[in-house]
Amino acid sequence: MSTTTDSKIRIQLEDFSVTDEIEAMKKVSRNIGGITTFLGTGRELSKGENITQLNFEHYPKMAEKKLEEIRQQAIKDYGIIDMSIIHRIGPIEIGENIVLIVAVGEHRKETFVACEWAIAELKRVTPIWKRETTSKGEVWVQDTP
Amino acid sequence: MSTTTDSKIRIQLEDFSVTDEIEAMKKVSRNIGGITTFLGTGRELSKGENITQLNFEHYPKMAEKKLEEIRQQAIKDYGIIDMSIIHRIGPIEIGENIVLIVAVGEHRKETFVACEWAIAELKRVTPIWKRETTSKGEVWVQDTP
Amino acid sequence: MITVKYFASLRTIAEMEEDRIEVENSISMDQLSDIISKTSPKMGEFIRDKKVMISVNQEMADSDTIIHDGDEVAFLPPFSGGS
Amino acid sequence: MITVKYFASLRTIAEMEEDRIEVENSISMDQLSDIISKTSPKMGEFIRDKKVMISVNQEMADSDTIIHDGDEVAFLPPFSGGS
Repeated sequence: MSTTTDSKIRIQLEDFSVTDEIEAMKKVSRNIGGITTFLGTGRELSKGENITQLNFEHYPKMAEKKLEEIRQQAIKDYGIIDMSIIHRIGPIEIGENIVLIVAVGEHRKETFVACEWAIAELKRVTPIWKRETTSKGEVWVQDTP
Repeated sequence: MSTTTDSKIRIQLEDFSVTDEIEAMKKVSRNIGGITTFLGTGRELSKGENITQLNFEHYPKMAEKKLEEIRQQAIKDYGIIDMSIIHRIGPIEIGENIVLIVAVGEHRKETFVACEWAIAELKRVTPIWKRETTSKGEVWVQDTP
Repeated sequence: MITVKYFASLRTIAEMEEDRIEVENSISMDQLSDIISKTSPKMGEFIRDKKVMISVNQEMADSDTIIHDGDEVAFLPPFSGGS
Repeated sequence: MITVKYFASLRTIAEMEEDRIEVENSISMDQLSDIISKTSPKMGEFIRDKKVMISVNQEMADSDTIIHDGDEVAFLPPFSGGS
Protein backbone atom coordinates (compact mmCIF):
# COMPACT_ATOMS: atom_id res chain seq x y z
CA MET A 1 0.00 0.00 0.00
CA SER A 2 2.43 2.64 1.15
CA THR A 3 5.59 3.78 -0.53
CA THR A 4 8.85 5.35 0.54
CA THR A 5 8.52 8.50 2.62
CA ASP A 6 11.94 9.75 1.49
CA SER A 7 10.78 12.82 -0.38
CA LYS A 8 8.70 15.53 1.24
CA ILE A 9 7.04 16.39 -2.09
CA ARG A 10 5.54 13.54 -4.07
CA ILE A 11 3.05 12.96 -6.84
CA GLN A 12 2.35 9.27 -7.14
CA LEU A 13 -0.09 6.63 -8.33
CA GLU A 14 0.15 4.59 -5.15
CA ASP A 15 -1.73 5.21 -1.93
CA PHE A 16 0.17 6.54 1.09
CA SER A 17 0.04 5.87 4.83
CA VAL A 18 -0.79 8.92 6.95
CA THR A 19 0.97 7.35 9.94
CA ASP A 20 4.15 6.70 7.94
CA GLU A 21 4.19 10.25 6.55
CA ILE A 22 3.70 11.73 10.02
CA GLU A 23 6.45 9.53 11.50
CA ALA A 24 8.80 10.62 8.68
CA MET A 25 8.12 14.27 9.53
CA LYS A 26 8.61 13.67 13.27
CA LYS A 27 12.21 12.65 12.53
CA VAL A 28 12.98 16.21 11.38
CA SER A 29 13.10 17.63 14.92
CA ARG A 30 12.75 16.65 18.58
CA ASN A 31 10.98 19.93 19.18
CA ILE A 32 7.73 19.20 17.35
CA GLY A 33 4.70 19.79 19.58
CA GLY A 34 1.94 20.16 17.00
CA ILE A 35 1.18 18.36 13.74
CA THR A 36 -1.76 19.41 11.59
CA THR A 37 -2.63 17.25 8.62
CA PHE A 38 -5.17 17.71 5.89
CA LEU A 39 -6.30 14.64 3.98
CA GLY A 40 -8.51 15.07 0.93
CA THR A 41 -10.60 12.03 0.03
CA GLY A 42 -12.94 11.05 -2.81
CA ARG A 43 -16.53 12.13 -2.13
CA GLU A 44 -19.47 10.31 -3.63
CA LEU A 45 -21.52 13.45 -4.31
CA SER A 46 -20.53 16.43 -6.43
CA LYS A 47 -23.13 19.06 -7.35
CA GLY A 48 -25.89 16.54 -6.86
CA GLU A 49 -24.28 13.95 -9.13
CA ASN A 50 -23.28 10.51 -7.89
CA ILE A 51 -19.62 9.94 -8.62
CA THR A 52 -18.32 6.46 -9.24
CA GLN A 53 -14.65 7.27 -9.82
CA LEU A 54 -12.19 10.12 -9.91
CA ASN A 55 -9.11 10.40 -12.06
CA PHE A 56 -6.27 12.83 -11.58
CA GLU A 57 -3.70 13.99 -14.10
CA HIS A 58 -0.74 16.29 -13.53
CA TYR A 59 1.88 18.21 -15.49
CA PRO A 60 5.02 16.29 -14.49
CA LYS A 61 7.91 18.37 -13.16
CA MET A 62 5.87 21.60 -13.07
CA ALA A 63 3.40 20.19 -10.50
CA GLU A 64 6.23 18.91 -8.28
CA LYS A 65 7.99 22.28 -8.58
CA LYS A 66 4.84 24.12 -7.47
CA LEU A 67 4.40 21.81 -4.47
CA GLU A 68 8.01 22.41 -3.43
CA GLU A 69 7.44 26.17 -3.73
CA ILE A 70 4.36 25.86 -1.50
CA ARG A 71 6.38 23.85 1.04
CA GLN A 72 9.20 26.41 1.11
CA GLN A 73 6.84 29.36 1.40
CA ALA A 74 4.84 27.71 4.20
CA ILE A 75 8.04 27.14 6.20
CA LYS A 76 9.19 30.71 5.59
CA ASP A 77 5.91 32.58 6.07
CA TYR A 78 4.31 30.66 8.92
CA GLY A 79 7.30 29.61 11.02
CA ILE A 80 6.55 25.90 10.91
CA ILE A 81 9.40 23.41 11.20
CA ASP A 82 8.60 21.47 8.03
CA MET A 83 5.85 20.36 5.65
CA SER A 84 5.25 17.42 3.35
CA ILE A 85 2.80 17.31 0.46
CA ILE A 86 1.69 14.21 -1.40
CA HIS A 87 -0.86 14.10 -4.22
CA ARG A 88 -2.07 10.98 -5.95
CA ILE A 89 -2.77 10.74 -9.66
CA GLY A 90 -4.62 8.13 -11.71
CA PRO A 91 -7.89 6.48 -10.75
CA ILE A 92 -9.26 7.12 -7.23
CA GLU A 93 -12.26 5.32 -5.78
CA ILE A 94 -14.79 6.89 -3.40
CA GLY A 95 -13.33 7.11 0.11
CA GLU A 96 -9.74 6.78 -1.07
CA ASN A 97 -6.96 9.20 -0.22
CA ILE A 98 -6.23 11.94 -2.78
CA VAL A 99 -3.96 14.49 -1.15
CA LEU A 100 -2.08 14.80 2.13
CA ILE A 101 -0.48 17.84 3.70
CA VAL A 102 1.46 17.45 6.95
CA ALA A 103 2.58 20.60 8.77
CA VAL A 104 4.83 20.16 11.81
CA GLY A 105 5.72 22.93 14.24
CA GLU A 106 6.65 23.73 17.80
CA HIS A 107 3.12 24.87 18.58
CA ARG A 108 -0.23 24.09 17.07
CA LYS A 109 -1.32 27.53 15.86
CA GLU A 110 1.19 27.92 13.03
CA THR A 111 0.62 24.37 11.83
CA PHE A 112 -3.13 24.95 11.39
CA VAL A 113 -2.60 28.20 9.47
CA ALA A 114 0.18 26.76 7.30
CA CYS A 115 -1.75 23.59 6.50
CA GLU A 116 -4.94 25.45 5.57
CA TRP A 117 -2.98 27.93 3.44
CA ALA A 118 -1.08 25.13 1.69
CA ILE A 119 -4.15 23.20 0.55
CA ALA A 120 -5.79 26.39 -0.76
CA GLU A 121 -2.56 27.36 -2.54
CA LEU A 122 -2.17 23.85 -3.97
CA LYS A 123 -5.62 24.10 -5.54
CA ARG A 124 -4.79 27.55 -6.91
CA VAL A 125 -1.35 27.03 -8.46
CA THR A 126 -0.64 23.34 -9.01
CA PRO A 127 -1.22 21.93 -12.50
CA ILE A 128 -3.33 18.96 -11.48
CA TRP A 129 -6.69 18.15 -13.04
CA LYS A 130 -9.61 16.04 -11.86
CA ARG A 131 -11.94 14.01 -14.05
CA GLU A 132 -15.18 12.78 -12.50
CA THR A 133 -17.00 9.71 -13.71
CA THR A 134 -20.77 9.76 -13.14
CA SER A 135 -23.70 7.90 -14.71
CA LYS A 136 -23.67 10.64 -17.37
CA GLY A 137 -20.08 9.94 -18.37
CA GLU A 138 -16.71 11.52 -17.69
CA VAL A 139 -16.12 15.24 -17.18
CA TRP A 140 -13.07 17.30 -16.40
CA VAL A 141 -13.77 19.47 -13.37
CA GLN A 142 -13.15 23.06 -14.45
CA ASP A 143 -13.93 24.98 -11.34
CA THR A 144 -13.12 24.17 -7.76
CA PRO A 145 -14.09 26.71 -5.14
CA MET B 1 0.79 -0.62 19.29
CA SER B 2 -2.70 0.45 18.29
CA THR B 3 -5.96 -0.40 19.97
CA THR B 4 -9.58 -0.72 18.95
CA THR B 5 -11.01 2.25 17.11
CA ASP B 6 -14.55 1.42 18.25
CA SER B 7 -15.16 4.48 20.38
CA LYS B 8 -14.86 8.00 19.02
CA ILE B 9 -13.84 9.34 22.44
CA ARG B 10 -11.01 7.58 24.22
CA ILE B 11 -8.53 8.23 26.99
CA GLN B 12 -5.96 5.47 27.03
CA LEU B 13 -2.47 4.44 28.08
CA GLU B 14 -1.65 2.84 24.73
CA ASP B 15 -0.46 4.60 21.61
CA PHE B 16 -2.85 4.94 18.67
CA SER B 17 -2.46 4.72 14.89
CA VAL B 18 -3.44 7.90 13.03
CA THR B 19 -4.15 5.87 9.89
CA ASP B 20 -6.45 3.47 11.77
CA GLU B 21 -8.33 6.33 13.41
CA ILE B 22 -8.80 8.11 10.09
CA GLU B 23 -9.98 4.91 8.38
CA ALA B 24 -12.48 4.35 11.21
CA MET B 25 -13.88 7.85 10.67
CA LYS B 26 -14.04 7.38 6.89
CA LYS B 27 -16.55 4.54 7.47
CA VAL B 28 -19.06 7.05 8.86
CA SER B 29 -20.00 8.45 5.43
CA ARG B 30 -19.26 8.09 1.72
CA ASN B 31 -19.53 11.84 1.41
CA ILE B 32 -16.34 12.81 3.25
CA GLY B 33 -14.14 15.08 1.15
CA GLY B 34 -11.94 16.68 3.80
CA ILE B 35 -10.27 15.33 6.92
CA THR B 36 -8.30 17.61 9.21
CA THR B 37 -6.36 16.03 12.03
CA PHE B 38 -4.40 17.57 14.86
CA LEU B 39 -1.76 15.44 16.53
CA GLY B 40 -0.04 16.74 19.65
CA THR B 41 3.36 15.23 20.38
CA GLY B 42 5.91 15.43 23.18
CA ARG B 43 8.37 18.30 22.68
CA GLU B 44 11.85 18.23 24.11
CA LEU B 45 11.94 21.90 25.07
CA SER B 46 9.55 23.76 27.37
CA LYS B 47 10.36 27.28 28.54
CA GLY B 48 14.03 26.65 27.93
CA GLU B 49 14.12 23.45 29.96
CA ASN B 50 15.07 20.10 28.44
CA ILE B 51 12.29 17.62 29.04
CA THR B 52 13.06 13.93 29.37
CA GLN B 53 9.54 12.63 29.92
CA LEU B 54 5.92 13.72 30.16
CA ASN B 55 3.24 12.15 32.29
CA PHE B 56 -0.48 12.72 31.91
CA GLU B 57 -3.22 12.13 34.46
CA HIS B 58 -6.96 12.55 34.00
CA TYR B 59 -10.15 12.61 36.02
CA PRO B 60 -11.80 9.40 34.81
CA LYS B 61 -15.40 9.70 33.57
CA MET B 62 -15.39 13.53 33.78
CA ALA B 63 -12.61 13.85 31.17
CA GLU B 64 -14.38 11.43 28.80
CA LYS B 65 -17.64 13.31 29.32
CA LYS B 66 -15.98 16.61 28.43
CA LEU B 67 -14.44 15.14 25.27
CA GLU B 68 -17.83 13.80 24.21
CA GLU B 69 -19.36 17.25 24.80
CA ILE B 70 -16.63 18.80 22.62
CA ARG B 71 -17.34 16.23 19.89
CA GLN B 72 -21.09 16.89 19.96
CA GLN B 73 -20.66 20.65 19.94
CA ALA B 74 -18.15 20.54 17.07
CA ILE B 75 -20.59 18.51 14.95
CA LYS B 76 -23.47 20.85 15.82
CA ASP B 77 -21.69 24.22 15.56
CA TYR B 78 -19.37 23.66 12.60
CA GLY B 79 -21.40 21.35 10.37
CA ILE B 80 -18.78 18.61 10.21
CA ILE B 81 -19.87 15.01 9.67
CA ASP B 82 -18.09 13.56 12.70
CA MET B 83 -15.12 13.90 15.03
CA SER B 84 -12.99 11.58 17.12
CA ILE B 85 -10.80 12.58 20.05
CA ILE B 86 -8.15 10.42 21.69
CA HIS B 87 -5.89 11.47 24.55
CA ARG B 88 -3.17 9.34 26.07
CA ILE B 89 -2.36 9.23 29.77
CA GLY B 90 0.63 7.86 31.64
CA PRO B 91 4.27 8.29 30.63
CA ILE B 92 5.00 9.83 27.21
CA GLU B 93 8.47 10.02 25.70
CA ILE B 94 9.72 12.87 23.49
CA GLY B 95 8.29 12.54 19.98
CA GLU B 96 5.45 10.26 21.06
CA ASN B 97 1.79 10.88 20.33
CA ILE B 98 -0.23 12.60 23.07
CA VAL B 99 -3.55 13.68 21.60
CA LEU B 100 -5.36 13.19 18.29
CA ILE B 101 -8.38 15.02 16.93
CA VAL B 102 -9.88 13.90 13.63
CA ALA B 103 -12.55 16.09 12.02
CA VAL B 104 -14.29 14.75 8.90
CA GLY B 105 -16.57 16.80 6.67
CA GLU B 106 -17.86 17.24 3.17
CA HIS B 107 -15.49 20.15 2.55
CA ARG B 108 -12.23 21.17 4.08
CA LYS B 109 -13.09 24.54 5.59
CA GLU B 110 -15.37 23.33 8.37
CA THR B 111 -12.97 20.55 9.31
CA PHE B 112 -10.09 23.00 9.86
CA VAL B 113 -12.23 25.31 12.02
CA ALA B 114 -13.78 22.46 14.01
CA CYS B 115 -10.42 20.76 14.61
CA GLU B 116 -8.71 23.94 15.75
CA TRP B 117 -11.63 24.84 18.01
CA ALA B 118 -11.72 21.34 19.50
CA ILE B 119 -8.06 21.24 20.57
CA ALA B 120 -8.34 24.71 22.16
CA GLU B 121 -11.56 23.69 23.92
CA LEU B 122 -9.99 20.40 25.06
CA LYS B 123 -7.16 22.33 26.73
CA ARG B 124 -9.67 24.68 28.34
CA VAL B 125 -12.27 22.30 29.76
CA THR B 126 -10.90 18.78 30.02
CA PRO B 127 -9.59 17.63 33.42
CA ILE B 128 -6.23 16.32 32.21
CA TRP B 129 -2.93 17.32 33.77
CA LYS B 130 0.64 17.18 32.51
CA ARG B 131 3.75 16.52 34.59
CA GLU B 132 7.10 17.35 33.01
CA THR B 133 10.31 15.64 34.04
CA THR B 134 13.45 17.73 33.55
CA SER B 135 16.95 17.60 35.03
CA LYS B 136 15.54 19.69 37.90
CA GLY B 137 12.90 17.13 38.76
CA GLU B 138 9.19 16.71 38.13
CA VAL B 139 6.69 19.56 37.89
CA TRP B 140 2.98 19.73 37.20
CA VAL B 141 2.36 22.16 34.38
CA GLN B 142 -0.05 24.76 35.70
CA ASP B 143 -0.49 27.04 32.76
CA THR B 144 -0.80 26.20 29.11
CA PRO B 145 -1.44 29.07 26.74
CA MET C 1 -21.07 10.43 52.75
CA ILE C 2 -19.26 12.78 50.38
CA THR C 3 -16.32 11.60 48.30
CA VAL C 4 -13.59 14.20 47.88
CA LYS C 5 -10.95 13.80 45.17
CA TYR C 6 -7.66 15.63 44.67
CA PHE C 7 -5.85 15.69 41.36
CA ALA C 8 -2.33 16.39 40.12
CA SER C 9 -0.52 19.07 42.19
CA LEU C 10 -3.39 19.21 44.72
CA ARG C 11 -2.61 15.67 45.86
CA THR C 12 0.66 16.97 47.28
CA ILE C 13 -1.08 19.87 48.99
CA ALA C 14 -3.90 17.77 50.43
CA GLU C 15 -1.47 14.96 51.16
CA MET C 16 -4.03 12.50 49.90
CA GLU C 17 -5.76 11.34 46.74
CA GLU C 18 -9.26 10.77 48.03
CA ASP C 19 -11.22 11.31 51.21
CA ARG C 20 -14.64 10.31 52.44
CA ILE C 21 -16.54 12.71 54.67
CA GLU C 22 -19.63 11.75 56.64
CA VAL C 23 -22.36 14.41 56.62
CA GLU C 24 -25.82 14.43 58.14
CA ASN C 25 -27.34 17.05 55.82
CA SER C 26 -26.44 18.94 52.68
CA ILE C 27 -23.56 21.35 53.27
CA SER C 28 -22.20 24.48 51.62
CA MET C 29 -18.77 24.68 49.98
CA ASP C 30 -17.68 26.87 52.89
CA GLN C 31 -18.66 24.20 55.34
CA LEU C 32 -16.79 21.60 53.29
CA SER C 33 -13.66 23.76 53.23
CA ASP C 34 -13.88 24.08 57.03
CA ILE C 35 -14.01 20.31 57.37
CA ILE C 36 -11.09 19.88 54.96
CA SER C 37 -9.10 22.55 56.83
CA LYS C 38 -9.03 20.35 59.90
CA THR C 39 -6.90 17.73 58.16
CA SER C 40 -5.34 19.88 55.40
CA PRO C 41 -5.20 23.57 56.44
CA LYS C 42 -3.46 24.58 53.22
CA MET C 43 -6.07 22.84 51.06
CA GLY C 44 -8.85 24.56 52.99
CA GLU C 45 -7.17 27.90 52.33
CA PHE C 46 -6.87 27.11 48.59
CA ILE C 47 -10.60 26.40 48.42
CA ARG C 48 -11.59 29.54 50.37
CA ASP C 49 -9.25 31.71 48.26
CA LYS C 50 -10.75 30.18 45.07
CA LYS C 51 -7.34 29.04 43.89
CA VAL C 52 -8.78 25.75 42.63
CA MET C 53 -11.58 24.71 40.32
CA ILE C 54 -14.27 22.52 41.76
CA SER C 55 -16.47 19.87 40.23
CA VAL C 56 -19.47 18.17 41.81
CA ASN C 57 -20.53 14.86 40.28
CA GLN C 58 -18.21 15.55 37.34
CA GLU C 59 -19.79 18.87 36.46
CA MET C 60 -18.05 22.17 37.09
CA ALA C 61 -19.27 23.84 40.25
CA ASP C 62 -18.42 26.92 42.30
CA SER C 63 -18.36 28.21 45.84
CA ASP C 64 -22.17 28.59 45.85
CA THR C 65 -22.85 24.96 44.99
CA ILE C 66 -24.61 22.99 47.72
CA ILE C 67 -23.18 19.55 48.34
CA HIS C 68 -25.52 16.68 49.06
CA ASP C 69 -24.97 13.34 50.71
CA GLY C 70 -23.57 10.92 48.10
CA ASP C 71 -21.98 13.65 45.95
CA GLU C 72 -18.48 13.37 44.53
CA VAL C 73 -16.55 16.62 44.93
CA ALA C 74 -13.24 17.06 43.11
CA PHE C 75 -10.65 19.80 43.43
CA LEU C 76 -8.96 20.51 40.13
CA PRO C 77 -5.76 22.46 39.44
CA PRO C 78 -5.52 24.29 36.09
CA PHE C 79 -5.83 21.82 33.23
CA SER C 80 -2.79 21.14 31.07
CA GLY C 81 -3.81 18.38 28.67
CA GLY C 82 -3.70 18.69 24.92
CA SER C 83 0.00 18.47 24.06
CA MET D 1 11.84 23.51 -32.16
CA ILE D 2 9.12 24.32 -29.65
CA THR D 3 7.34 21.59 -27.71
CA VAL D 4 3.63 22.29 -27.15
CA LYS D 5 1.68 20.33 -24.52
CA TYR D 6 -2.05 20.09 -23.95
CA PHE D 7 -3.54 18.92 -20.65
CA ALA D 8 -6.86 17.54 -19.46
CA SER D 9 -9.86 18.98 -21.34
CA LEU D 10 -7.58 20.82 -23.79
CA ARG D 11 -6.37 17.53 -25.22
CA THR D 12 -9.87 16.99 -26.59
CA ILE D 13 -9.99 20.49 -28.04
CA ALA D 14 -6.52 20.33 -29.59
CA GLU D 15 -7.11 16.71 -30.57
CA MET D 16 -3.58 15.92 -29.47
CA GLU D 17 -1.43 15.60 -26.38
CA GLU D 18 1.80 17.09 -27.62
CA ASP D 19 3.09 18.86 -30.73
CA ARG D 20 6.50 19.93 -31.96
CA ILE D 21 6.73 23.13 -33.94
CA GLU D 22 9.81 24.13 -35.93
CA VAL D 23 10.70 27.84 -35.63
CA GLU D 24 13.57 29.83 -37.08
CA ASN D 25 13.52 32.66 -34.55
CA SER D 26 11.84 33.53 -31.29
CA ILE D 27 8.11 34.07 -31.74
CA SER D 28 5.33 35.83 -29.87
CA MET D 29 2.38 34.04 -28.28
CA ASP D 30 0.19 35.55 -31.02
CA GLN D 31 2.41 34.01 -33.66
CA LEU D 32 2.26 30.66 -31.88
CA SER D 33 -1.54 30.80 -31.70
CA ASP D 34 -1.63 31.50 -35.45
CA ILE D 35 0.49 28.41 -36.09
CA ILE D 36 -1.68 26.30 -33.78
CA SER D 37 -4.86 27.63 -35.48
CA LYS D 38 -3.82 25.98 -38.72
CA THR D 39 -4.18 22.51 -37.24
CA SER D 40 -6.59 23.27 -34.34
CA PRO D 41 -8.68 26.39 -35.09
CA LYS D 42 -10.61 26.08 -31.83
CA MET D 43 -7.43 25.81 -29.78
CA GLY D 44 -6.02 28.90 -31.51
CA GLU D 45 -9.22 30.76 -30.62
CA PHE D 46 -8.97 29.63 -26.95
CA ILE D 47 -5.42 31.03 -26.75
CA ARG D 48 -6.30 34.35 -28.43
CA ASP D 49 -9.38 34.76 -26.20
CA LYS D 50 -7.22 34.02 -23.11
CA LYS D 51 -9.45 31.15 -22.11
CA VAL D 52 -6.46 29.05 -21.10
CA MET D 53 -3.49 29.50 -18.82
CA ILE D 54 -0.06 29.19 -20.37
CA SER D 55 3.25 28.00 -19.00
CA VAL D 56 6.64 28.29 -20.63
CA ASN D 57 9.34 25.95 -19.38
CA GLN D 58 7.10 25.04 -16.43
CA GLU D 59 6.67 28.62 -15.26
CA MET D 60 3.42 30.53 -15.64
CA ALA D 61 3.49 32.85 -18.65
CA ASP D 62 1.08 35.14 -20.46
CA SER D 63 0.25 36.49 -23.90
CA ASP D 64 3.27 38.83 -23.79
CA THR D 65 5.78 36.07 -23.20
CA ILE D 66 8.27 35.57 -26.04
CA ILE D 67 8.89 31.96 -26.97
CA HIS D 68 12.38 30.84 -27.87
CA ASP D 69 13.64 27.87 -29.79
CA GLY D 70 13.82 24.89 -27.41
CA ASP D 71 11.07 26.15 -25.10
CA GLU D 72 8.30 23.94 -23.75
CA VAL D 73 4.93 25.68 -23.95
CA ALA D 74 1.94 24.14 -22.16
CA PHE D 75 -1.73 25.10 -22.31
CA LEU D 76 -3.45 24.54 -19.00
CA PRO D 77 -7.16 24.45 -18.24
CA PRO D 78 -8.28 25.60 -14.76
CA PHE D 79 -6.64 23.45 -12.09
CA SER D 80 -8.78 21.10 -10.04
CA GLY D 81 -6.41 19.14 -7.86
CA GLY D 82 -6.58 19.04 -4.10
CA SER D 83 -9.59 16.84 -3.32
